[in-house]
Amino acid sequence: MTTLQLKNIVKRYKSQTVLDDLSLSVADGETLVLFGPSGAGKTVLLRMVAGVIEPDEGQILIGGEDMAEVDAEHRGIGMAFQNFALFPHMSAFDNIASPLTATRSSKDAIAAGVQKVAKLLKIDHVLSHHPKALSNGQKQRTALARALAGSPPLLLLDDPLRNVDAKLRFEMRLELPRLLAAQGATVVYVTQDYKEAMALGDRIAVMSQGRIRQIGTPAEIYLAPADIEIARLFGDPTINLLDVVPKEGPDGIYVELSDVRIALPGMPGAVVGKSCVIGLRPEAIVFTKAGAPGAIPVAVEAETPLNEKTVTLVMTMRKREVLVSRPAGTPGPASGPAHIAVDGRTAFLFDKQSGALIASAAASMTRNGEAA
Amino acid sequence: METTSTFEKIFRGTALLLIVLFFMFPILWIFLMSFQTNETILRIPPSVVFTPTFENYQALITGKLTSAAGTLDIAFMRNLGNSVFLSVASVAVALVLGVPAAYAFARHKFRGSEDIAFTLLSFRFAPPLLVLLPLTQYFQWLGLADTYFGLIWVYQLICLPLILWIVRGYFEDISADVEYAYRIAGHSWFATFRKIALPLAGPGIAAAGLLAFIFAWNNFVFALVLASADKQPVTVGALAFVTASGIQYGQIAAAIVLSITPTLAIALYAQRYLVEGLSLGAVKG
Amino acid sequence: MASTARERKAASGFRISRKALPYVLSLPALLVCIGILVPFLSAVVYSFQRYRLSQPWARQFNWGDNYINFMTDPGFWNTLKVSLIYAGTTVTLELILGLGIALLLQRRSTVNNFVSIMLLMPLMTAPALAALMWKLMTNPGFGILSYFASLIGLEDFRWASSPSSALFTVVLVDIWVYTPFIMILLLAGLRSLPTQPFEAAALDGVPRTFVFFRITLPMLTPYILTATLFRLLDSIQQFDIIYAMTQGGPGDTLTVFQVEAYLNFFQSTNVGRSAALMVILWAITYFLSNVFIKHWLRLRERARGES
Amino acid sequence: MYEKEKDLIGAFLRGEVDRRGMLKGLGAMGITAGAAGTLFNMMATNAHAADFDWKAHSGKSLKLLLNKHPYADAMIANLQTFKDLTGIEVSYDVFPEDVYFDKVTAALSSGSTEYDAFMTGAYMTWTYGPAGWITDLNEWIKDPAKTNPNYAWDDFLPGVRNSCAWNGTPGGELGSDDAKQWCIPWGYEQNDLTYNKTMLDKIGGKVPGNLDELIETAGKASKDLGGPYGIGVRGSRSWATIHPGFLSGYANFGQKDLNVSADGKLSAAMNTAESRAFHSKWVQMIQESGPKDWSTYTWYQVGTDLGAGASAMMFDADILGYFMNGGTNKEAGNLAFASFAANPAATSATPNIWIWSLAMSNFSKDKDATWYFMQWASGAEHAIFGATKMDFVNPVRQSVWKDEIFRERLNKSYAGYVDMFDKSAPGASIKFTPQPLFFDVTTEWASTLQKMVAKEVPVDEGLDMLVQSIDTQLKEAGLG
Repeated sequence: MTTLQLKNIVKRYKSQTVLDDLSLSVADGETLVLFGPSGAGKTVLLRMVAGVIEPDEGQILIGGEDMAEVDAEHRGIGMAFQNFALFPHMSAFDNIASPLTATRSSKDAIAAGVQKVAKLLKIDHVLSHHPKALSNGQKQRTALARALAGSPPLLLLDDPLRNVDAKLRFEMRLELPRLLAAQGATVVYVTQDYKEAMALGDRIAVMSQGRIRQIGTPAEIYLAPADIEIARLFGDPTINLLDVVPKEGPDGIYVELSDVRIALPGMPGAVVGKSCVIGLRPEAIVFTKAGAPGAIPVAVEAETPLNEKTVTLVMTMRKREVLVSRPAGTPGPASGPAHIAVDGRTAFLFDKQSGALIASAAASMTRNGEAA
Repeated sequence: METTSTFEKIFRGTALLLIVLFFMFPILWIFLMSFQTNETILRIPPSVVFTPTFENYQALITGKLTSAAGTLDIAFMRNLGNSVFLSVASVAVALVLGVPAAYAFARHKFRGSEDIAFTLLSFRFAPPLLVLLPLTQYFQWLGLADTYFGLIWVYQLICLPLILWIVRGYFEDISADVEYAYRIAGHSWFATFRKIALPLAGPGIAAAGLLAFIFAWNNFVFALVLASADKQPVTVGALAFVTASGIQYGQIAAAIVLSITPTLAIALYAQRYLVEGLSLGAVKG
Repeated sequence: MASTARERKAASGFRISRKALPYVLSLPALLVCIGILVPFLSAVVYSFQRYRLSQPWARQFNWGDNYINFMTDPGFWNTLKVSLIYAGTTVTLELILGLGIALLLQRRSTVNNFVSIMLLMPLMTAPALAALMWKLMTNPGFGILSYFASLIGLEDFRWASSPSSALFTVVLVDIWVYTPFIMILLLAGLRSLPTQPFEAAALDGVPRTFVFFRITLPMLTPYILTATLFRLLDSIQQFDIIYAMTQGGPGDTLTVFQVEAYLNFFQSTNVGRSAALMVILWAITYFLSNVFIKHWLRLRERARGES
Repeated sequence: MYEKEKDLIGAFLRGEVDRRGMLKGLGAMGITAGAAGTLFNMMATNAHAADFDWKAHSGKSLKLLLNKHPYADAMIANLQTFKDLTGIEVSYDVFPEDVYFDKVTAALSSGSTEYDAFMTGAYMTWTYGPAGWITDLNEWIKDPAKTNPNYAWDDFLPGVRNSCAWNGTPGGELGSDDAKQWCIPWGYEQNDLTYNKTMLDKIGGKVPGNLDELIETAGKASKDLGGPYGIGVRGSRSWATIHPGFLSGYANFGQKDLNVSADGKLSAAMNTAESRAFHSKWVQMIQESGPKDWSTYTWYQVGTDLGAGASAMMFDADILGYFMNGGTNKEAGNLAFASFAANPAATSATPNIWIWSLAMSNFSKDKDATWYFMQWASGAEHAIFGATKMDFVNPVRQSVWKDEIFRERLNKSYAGYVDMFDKSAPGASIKFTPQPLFFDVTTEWASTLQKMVAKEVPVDEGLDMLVQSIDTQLKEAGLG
C-alpha cells in the first residue's frame, strides 16, 4: 500500500492540452475511480503514473517519492490495460508470472504466486494456453491476474471491463471490490461507466477536458454533481434538465412546471429570479393521479422497459420532454394522458449560464441505493 | 465463396505455367549446361541430349581448371567462402546496429527522428559508385583497404537501410501497450526489448535479414574495388572462367549454379518467414 | 511494501536517461553511415573540379563547369533519357507482371507456396551472373534463346547487339531478375489484407473488376509504393546487367548514368565528370525517394489514425 | 653428370657463346630439349649468383597484381626459381581480365601501397604515367649496380620496347630520346589473320592478301559454308574494338587517329577520304560476314568462335589464334596464320600491337627489390622457360625468336606462325598517338562504329560527328 499524489500535471500533444494543471491525491489503500468521457485524459493520466508517458510539467509522488527520475519498472505498480495487452507469444502462465520473474523469485515461488492469483480469478485451468486460445473473458481475467500477481502497492486499472460482454462485466463488477479489498492495494480505476465508478470507488474523480471537475464519494457526486455536465454523466436514464426561473412564495422558494408549483425547500434565496436549470432524476419523478397534490399533466410518448426498471418519456403541456423511471413491474401508464409528481427535495438547481450547481435541495437524500 | 469457372481454371493454370517457364527455364538451362563440356555446349543447334560430366564441378571444387592453355589454378571455393562470410557477417552487423535503431525510430518519436530515419534510408539510394571512389582513398589512409572489416562496413550501405526500413514497420505494428505492460511488470527497457519486441518482430527481422543477405550476396563492385584477390566474392570469382585462352562455359554455368545454391538453401529454409513475415506488416501502411 | 520503488531503483544501477535512449539506440547505425557520408561529400567536391587523374597538374576548381557542360552535351541528355526510359519501362512492366503473379498465387496452398519460392530464384542470382547467363542463352551460335527465336521465324534476332533490340533484351533480363522482388512484396501484401471487405463484396455480388480496382488496389497501395520505391531507385541506377551485357552499347543506346560514370572514371579517369554525373543521379534519386516516402508516411499515418 | 653441358651453358650465360651455338652444342651432346631446359635453369641460377648479387634483397617480400592470363600462369609456374635465386618472397593477386584494369585503376588511384608491380598494357601507362602512379624504369635499367649484366636490354624487339616508352607530352613520339620507360614489355600480340584451313579449302578460297580480298573471301565463306560466318572482329563498346584488326588495317592505309600540329596541339584525323573509304569497307565487311551480335564481341567471343568452328577467319591477335589452335578446341590443328596487309598498295603488314608489360607502382615500398623481380620476369631465362614450356607467346626478346626449339615447336603445330611473325614484326608497333584521352577517343570511336554497323548513321556523317566530338573533348582537356 502506498499513497499517490499528482501535483499540477500538465501534458500537451502538439498544440492540444491533454492534461491541464491537474492535481490529485489518493490515500493509502483507497480506491479512486477516474471517471469521465473518452478523451478526458484519464488514460494519459494513468500512463503517466505508470511511468510510460512523461508529464510536461508537474510532479508525481508515489509513497511521497518524486517519480520524475524513476522508470516504469521501478515504480512498484501493477496495471491492467483496457485492451488487455497480453504478451501474445507467452502462455497465460508466463503472462501472469511476468511481474514475479522481474523480481528474480524462485521457480517454485513464481508457480505458487501464479497459481494463487489464477485460482482467485478462476483461470487456473487455462494457464498453459496462449492468449489467442483464450476467450475474451479469460483474457480479461489473465490481464487482471497479471496486474495483481506481483502484489503491487499501487494498482492501475484502465477500464478493464470495457472490452468484455455485458454478462461478464456484471459478474466482474460484483467480484472486483472483493478482489481489490483482498489485495489491500491503493487503486486507481479508470472507467466510463458511472455504475462501475459508483460500485468500486471509495472516491470518484470526474474528469473532462484534461481537468478534474469534481472529486468526492459516489454519494457526494450523485447527490451534488458540481455542474450540469457531471449530473448528466451520472445516472441512467440521464437526468431531466429543464429551464426554470425560481420564485419566492409564502412557503418558500418554488419553481413552476406546467403552472404547477414545485416547492424547493432549503434553497438559498439568491436564486430567486435567476435563469436556472433544474435537474430532476428520472427516479425522483413518480406517476400520480390527476388531482393529487402537485400533479402535473403530461402525455405519455413512449415506454421503454429496461431490465430492472421501466423508463417512460412524457411530454409536458409546454412540450418539454421528461423521463420518468420506475422499478420494473410497478404499474404505470403506457400511453395517453397521465400525471406526474415531483419531489422538490430531490431537485438540483444549476446556474443556466455557467452550468455550476447552485444548490442541491437535499444532500441528505438516502436514495442512492436505487441509483446504483 | 469464390466461384471459379472452368475457363478461369484453365487460364490460371496456363498463366502460371508460362510464368514458371519464363522464370525457371534459364536456371534449368544453366543447370543442364553445368554438366556439359564446352564442346557439347557449343553445338549448333542446341540440344538437351548429352552425356553428363562432373568435370566442371570437379574443377571448381578442386581448384584445378584444365583449359586450352594447360592447368589453371582457380580460387572459386575461396570466393564462395568469402561470399558466405561477407554476407553473413554484414547482415549480422546490420541486424545488431539496425534493429535497435529501427526500434528507436518506431517507438520513440524523438526530435529529428524522421529526418534521421530518412537520411539513413537515403543511403540505400545513393549510387554506390559515388561513395566508392573517394572511399578507396580514405580506406587507404585508415588502413581499412583490403580488410574484411572495411568490406563489412561498406556492405552496411546495402544491408543497414533495408533492415532499418523493414524492421521499423514491424516494431510500429506491435502494440505499445504490450511493451508497457512488460515494463510496468518490473522489467527494464532492455529486457522488454529482448523478451517482447524482438520475439514479436521476429518474422519480420528474419525476412529483412534474408532480403539483405540476398542483396549483399549479389554485390559485385565493392569487394572488387576495395579488396585483394583473396577476399573476392563469388560474383567476381565467376568471371575467372572467361580467360584469355577461351571461355569455359561449362564452368561458368557450374559456378552460377554453385553460387545460387547457398541463398536458395537459406531461402527454402526460411521461406515461411519471407512470405508470411513480410505480410505481417513490414511494408504495409 | 511502501518502499519497494526505492529498493528496485537502487538495484538497477546504471541507467540511460529516457530522453537519451532513442539517440543511444540509433547512434551506432548513424555513425556507421556517417562514415560513408564523408566520401560522399568528397565526391560532391570532386564534381566541382576539373579533375582528370591523367592530368593531375591541371586539377582545380572549375565550380559549375562540369554541370554547365552537361547542358550542351548531347551525351548527357542521352544518358538522362536512356536512364529514365529504362527505369520507367522496367518498373512498369515488373509492377504489372509482379502484381499479376501475386494475384495468381494469392491463395495459400502447397503448390502456390512452392511456386512462389521457386520464382525467387532469379532474385538470388547476382545480376552480374544473370547477365552472363542471358548472354550465353542469347548467343547467336549456340544460344538456346536464339535457337527458339529462329524456330518462330526470327532468324536473325540480335538481342543485345542490335540497337533496336538491346533495350528490350536488358529490360527482359531486368524483369527476369527483379519481378520476383515485386511479386514477393505484393504477395505478402495481398495475403495480409483483411478478408471482411472481400467477403462482404462477394456476398453483395459486386463485380470482380470493381472489387479489384476499388478494394484490392487501394488497400495494396502502401505495398505497391514500397516495392515501386525500392525498384525505381535501383533501376535508375542499373549497372550490373547493362554493363555486363553491352557496356552501354551498341552505340550509346544504353549509356545509363552508372555505366557512363563508371566508364568516365575507370577508363577516361575523368573524375570530375564522373562525380558530377553521380551527383545528378543522386539528386534524382533523393528527390524521388523524398516524394515517395512523404507519401508513404502520410498513408501510414492515415492508416493508424483510422484504426 | 652433365659437366660438359653445364660448361657450355655457363659459357652462354657469360656471353661467350651465342644461344644458337649453345643449343647446337647441346644437341650434339644428345640432350633433349626438356633436359636442356632444366639444366639451363639450374645453371642460370648459378651464373647469376656469380656475376650479380641476386641476394641483395633477400628476406624482403613483394606483392604483384596480375591479370588472369597465360603469361601470368607461366610466371607463377616459374616463380620458385626467382625465390630461390633472390630469397625474396613474392605473393600475388590474380583478377579476371573483365575487371582487371578497373582493379588496377582503383588500387593506383587510391595510392595503395599494397602492390609493388603489376601487369599492364602500354596504352594504360599513358594514364598511369602522367598521373604519377608508375615509375620511370630508366633509372634502374641504366644502373649496372641494380641490373644484372646479362639482362640484355637491347635484346628486346625495338618496336615493342619503344612502344613502352613515352615522354609524357600528348602526341609525343613513342620511344623518343627523352622518353620515360613506363613499363617493360613482357609478351605481346601482333594483329594478323588467323584462318581455318579446312574451311577455306572447302570454299576454294585463297588466303586473302588485302582488305578487298578479305571482304570477298569472308562473304564467300558466310554464304557457302552454311553456318559459320566469314570473319571475326571485335565490336564491343570499348577501346579493345579499335586496337586489334581495325587499327592495324587502318594504319596500313597510312591513316592516323590524331594529328599533331607543329605547336603540339591534337586534333582528330578520322575524316580523310582514305579513312572514310576504310571505314565503309570495314563496316560493310561486318554487316555482310561478321558475327551476328558483333557489337558485344570481345577477345573472348572472337577467339571462341574461331576455335569452335563458328567462324572461318579472324583479324585479331595472333596469340588468340595460337590459343585456339590447341587444347580442347574443336578446330584445334585446323588453324593457320598469315601476315595481313590490308592496303593492296602496302608492301608489308603494319600490325598495331598490344603489349602485356610489367610496370612498377610508384607507391611500392621497396622499388629496388621490385626491380629485381621485374628484371628476372622479363629476363631471357624466364622468357625461354615460358616460351618453350608454357604458353608465353609472343616473346618480346629477339633471342627467343631465334631459339630453334621455339621456332620448331611453332612450326610443327602452328602453320605459318613463324613466317607471319617474321613478315609482320618489322612493321609492328603501337599505331595510336599517345595521349591521356586515349580511352575517351577509342570508346567513342567504337561507339560510332557500332552505330555505323547498325545503320543508325551513315559512315560519312558518323565520322564527322566523331571528329567534332573528339576535337571538343581534346580542347576541353587542354590538348586541342
